Amino acid sequence: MKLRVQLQCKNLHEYLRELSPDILDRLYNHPATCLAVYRELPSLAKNYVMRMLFLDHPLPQAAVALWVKKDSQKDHDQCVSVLTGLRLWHNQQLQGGLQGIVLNPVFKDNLRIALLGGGKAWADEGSSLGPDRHARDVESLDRYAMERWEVILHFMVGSPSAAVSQDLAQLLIQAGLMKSEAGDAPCITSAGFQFLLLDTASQLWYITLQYLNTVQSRGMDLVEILSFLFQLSFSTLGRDYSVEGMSESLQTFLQHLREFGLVFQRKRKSRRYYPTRLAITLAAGVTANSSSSSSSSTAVSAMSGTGESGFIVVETNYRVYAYTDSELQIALVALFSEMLYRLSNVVVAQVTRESVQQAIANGITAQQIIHFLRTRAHPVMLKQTPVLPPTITDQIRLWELERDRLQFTEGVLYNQFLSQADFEVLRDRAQGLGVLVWQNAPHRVMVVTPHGHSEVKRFWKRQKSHT
Amino acid sequence: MVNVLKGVLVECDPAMKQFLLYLDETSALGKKFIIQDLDDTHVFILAEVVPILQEKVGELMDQNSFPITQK
Amino acid sequence: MDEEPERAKRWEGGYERTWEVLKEDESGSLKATVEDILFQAKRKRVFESHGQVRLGMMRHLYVVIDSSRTMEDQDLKPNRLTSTLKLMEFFVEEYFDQNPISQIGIITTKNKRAEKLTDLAGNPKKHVAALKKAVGSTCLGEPSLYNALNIAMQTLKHMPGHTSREILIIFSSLTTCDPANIYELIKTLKELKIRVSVIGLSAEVRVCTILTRETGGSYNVILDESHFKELLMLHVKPPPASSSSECSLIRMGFPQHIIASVSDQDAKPSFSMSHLESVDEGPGLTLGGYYCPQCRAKYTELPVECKVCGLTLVSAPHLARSFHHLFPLDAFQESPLEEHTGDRFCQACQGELKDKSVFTCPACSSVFCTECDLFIHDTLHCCPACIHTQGAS
Amino acid sequence: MASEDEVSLLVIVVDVNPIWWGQQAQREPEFNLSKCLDAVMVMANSHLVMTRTNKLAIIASHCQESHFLYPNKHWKAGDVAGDEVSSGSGDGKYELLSVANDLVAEEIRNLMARTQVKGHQTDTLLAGSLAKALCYIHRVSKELEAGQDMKSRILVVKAAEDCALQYMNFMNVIFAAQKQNILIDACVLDSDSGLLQQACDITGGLYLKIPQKTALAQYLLWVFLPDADQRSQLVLPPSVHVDYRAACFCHRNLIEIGYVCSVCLSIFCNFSPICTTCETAFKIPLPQMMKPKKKKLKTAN
Repeated sequence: MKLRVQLQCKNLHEYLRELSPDILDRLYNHPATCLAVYRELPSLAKNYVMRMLFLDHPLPQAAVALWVKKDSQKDHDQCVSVLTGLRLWHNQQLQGGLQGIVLNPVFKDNLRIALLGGGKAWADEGSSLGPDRHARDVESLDRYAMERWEVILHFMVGSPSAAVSQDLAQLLIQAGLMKSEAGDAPCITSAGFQFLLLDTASQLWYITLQYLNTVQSRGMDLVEILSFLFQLSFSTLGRDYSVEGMSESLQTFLQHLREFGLVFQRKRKSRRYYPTRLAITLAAGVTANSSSSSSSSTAVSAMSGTGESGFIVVETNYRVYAYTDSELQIALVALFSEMLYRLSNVVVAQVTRESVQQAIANGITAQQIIHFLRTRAHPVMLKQTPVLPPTITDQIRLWELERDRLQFTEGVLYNQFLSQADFEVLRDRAQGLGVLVWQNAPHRVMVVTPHGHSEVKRFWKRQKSHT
Repeated sequence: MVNVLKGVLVECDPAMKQFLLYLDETSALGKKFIIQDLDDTHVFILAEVVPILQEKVGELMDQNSFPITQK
Repeated sequence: MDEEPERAKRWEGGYERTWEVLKEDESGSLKATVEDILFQAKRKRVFESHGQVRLGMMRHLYVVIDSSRTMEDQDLKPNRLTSTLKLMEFFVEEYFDQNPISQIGIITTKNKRAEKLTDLAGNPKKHVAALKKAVGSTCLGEPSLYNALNIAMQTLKHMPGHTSREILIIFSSLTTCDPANIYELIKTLKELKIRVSVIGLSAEVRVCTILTRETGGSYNVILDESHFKELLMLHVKPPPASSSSECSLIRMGFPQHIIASVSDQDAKPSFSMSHLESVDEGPGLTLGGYYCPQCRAKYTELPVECKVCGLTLVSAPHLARSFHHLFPLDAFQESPLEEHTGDRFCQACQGELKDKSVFTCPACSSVFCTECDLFIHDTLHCCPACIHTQGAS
Repeated sequence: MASEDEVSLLVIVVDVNPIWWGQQAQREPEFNLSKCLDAVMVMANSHLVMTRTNKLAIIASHCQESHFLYPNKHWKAGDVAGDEVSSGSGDGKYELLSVANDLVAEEIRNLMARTQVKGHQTDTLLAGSLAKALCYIHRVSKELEAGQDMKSRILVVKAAEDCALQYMNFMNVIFAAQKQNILIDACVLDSDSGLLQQACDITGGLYLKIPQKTALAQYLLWVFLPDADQRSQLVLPPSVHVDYRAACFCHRNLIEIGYVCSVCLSIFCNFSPICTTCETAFKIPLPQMMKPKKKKLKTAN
């Protein structure tokens, strides 16, 4: 049975929630992380934080509950769970015995610093080094970042010209985006295809997450790396920063970022570096969840300076016009469409049932195809609502559903019960264990999952011996 | 006494189920594969036929589709 | 009256060489001239300021919508009726936005009859609801200009002399079925100082030409949907008052809004007077409201004419909304950017001056960009720089 | 989570009337202009950090001019490092914010330095500042990228008294804002402002006269920071009772029943035969007792 591998991209909160409380608390020691975490909160929670930011005393829980109107209670509960989950909010006993709420003091102090100043500087400014003789302007940084990133993508689709370091190749394999048979050059997996269809910001965030997972095994400090990453994402484009005072492991990290195109450093030993737009939009990819359809196009439009602006026009007759000369982009379009013509600056392709089915067989979902088309839509397309013709998006989804006419679940069938009571006892037991897949009381039939089977069987044996 | 059988639970729309019953009756997959017909939308089948069954369904869909685009 | 007006028809005029406007530049591109034309279009003012002309600020307008068979034509999408009703909804909203103390009524004519869709009233909601409902109605037979005008006239002739009496006809048919001599009716309309304007959807019709000429209205035939909208919007602005119209001081009430808090023990919900007529508008019991200063009748919305004592109730902002018609902002002088010396930034939006022309306010000689010039004249109605000097003086 | 496609623009208009603030410094030395600006900057920073797409403008409303404190017209995002000698953060503050704050501080210093108070110019030119704010919002909305959409609001921090002379311009600004769907919020430090009450009521914004000036920053963060979407969820101060009575043109009295000129809509508290605004001579009125207008007309004919 072939299970489709769905590329899962966690957002920042999901990632942070899995960290241990100890690491979380240490993370909040840096204003940049506090700012990044704050920015990803639900908007209502942001207001909660702001309201409590300048209060030194805990607030009674009952008072906080009265902040929202009655019909928004659900949003309130959700905010509370997010804030508590991220350890931004502590419960504290008030003097009168009431339950009170107070902001995490470390978080509070550092967010205040980020907002109002104080504390020590985030990083050494390049200005301490004097003006750079080889200063870079914004355009050249954008160009550089895009080139670096495209090399990685080219490497994934196996362009012969693209070469990456051993480290990076290893990372791609670990991330499950590529696989390598012993000795062979690595080749792309179905997850890799899905990865290619994401927008740049999401791709970046996905890789970063994978990188973070390996941080500890590299002997680096996760907190240090994360703080630096967030600091980078809040820095100013076109400005140089100094590597002075960076630890050994941060220096290594910087070299990796250099390979991703997140920072520009003229030479390995240069004393200064420039963050690129990729680094700054990193935080934008955090919200753009791979599965959400309404996901932002701003992440892409923010990249417009890098020549990444929309270039695809989709017509209702299933034709796709891609105004690009990038081999990579053309290859991506070809993943789910049939190429018709190729001109110097444009390719014409046709979305057909076969081509979409082929893509789906490769593990790409309809949602991902639509997302790809949507985020790379030509500015002309962006002016209309909805951006993509509904006939096309609906049909792509229908083509996907076509494959899902049958749903298979492995299981073990129990039938021929002698009495309704017997059936009910066993069914309730299976339900209690959470292994019941399906049941039909009048016919006395039920299906349980294969791994639940042994437990249910044992229970049944015991049940029989009792009676 | 309770009877226990291993297999795969298939959930589908009633039309698809009729197609499965037809495949079973005509032994199009080389043998009978339905263990038990459960209800309108569920059947329980042999695990080993799943890949070939998917292929058959794909074929059926191919037969039933017509090109909506012209080149 | 029978004399043909001395007006050249379009087809009688010279041959218009529309393509000659377009000129290629050195590289053979049309881009520059096309952009120039677009720029001019942007600048085009639909409305030239009336200056010191007296305006009829309190208007009573009946809109007659032709619902005859011809409204089913599909030259406007999806058909003439739907398109017209859609535009009318927008028109009603705009009308009350610009003429807050005026009233409007809607009449439809089909199958040789005319009937009132809504009575003259000052609340846009009712009209919009009626228009929405009318979308589903069928178009039948021939319209009757006479009957429609007659119905409108019966009401309008009772309106006080200081208000304007207007009829706007949206006429799609090329024929009309009249029970009596329409020229007699036109004479009566003229005597009653009712101004009739017509927007034709098909072609010019002679009876309309005479009707509008005699009563002092305007007559236009649409070119396309956007032109239709433009013509309709011309009727949003208050027309100049005819010299013979009376002037008077009108007694008006400015009721305060009284909010009764729920915690207040004495507060009891009460019915609003405006709910007396319409039963279908849901429960009329509310806590607060506007109380007529003369008779203490309660209303939930303004403006309204008190049902008990007949006093017109308005709020001060309603009157203020009309002020910009009375004190229109002078047009700014256009001059090329090259001639402009001094700060290269728009005084209003702080943007860089990039367009070919800049605009100078004649009063305070501040410079503005094209976008701001349009925005200031269309929406803001006051010069952002002049306010600073006015307030200080 | 708020969609990233939506830009939220906040324009803060701060009343920096030098006369009022001069008096205030004597009345309550613990709350002066720089304290107020600090609070406004806290608010501004909080808005900017909310999301990446949030935009900000601050206008100082003076009694001689309206001055953009941020963004400066000569300053463009992106080339901060370029010409200015790094004003960047020497401390742990978010760089974007420290640049903005320094700019605001610099501009307000410039503005105050060139102030020459002349005796008769004592009113804050609030209507002018709002008009500029609207033009700015209009420009920003035109500059948006395709597919983006923008919500804007204006927050007025008001100190000095209303100026009756500005009434007409003020109303024009309010109606323009209403048409463009721009909220006007008002945070009033001293005496209630009838004009702002109307502005907030008509545009759907919040009006709050703060009871404690020193807590300005907290009031701003609690009440005015949430945008329109969140306001529908939060419990906020109730709308104020707005006085919509008109002031007559002759004595500036608030009246409940008055006479309105049919030509120019001037309001008078008593009947007079000639309109003082447009000099129209009126017909002699009929006794008001004959109430229905229709009858009135008939007798006139």
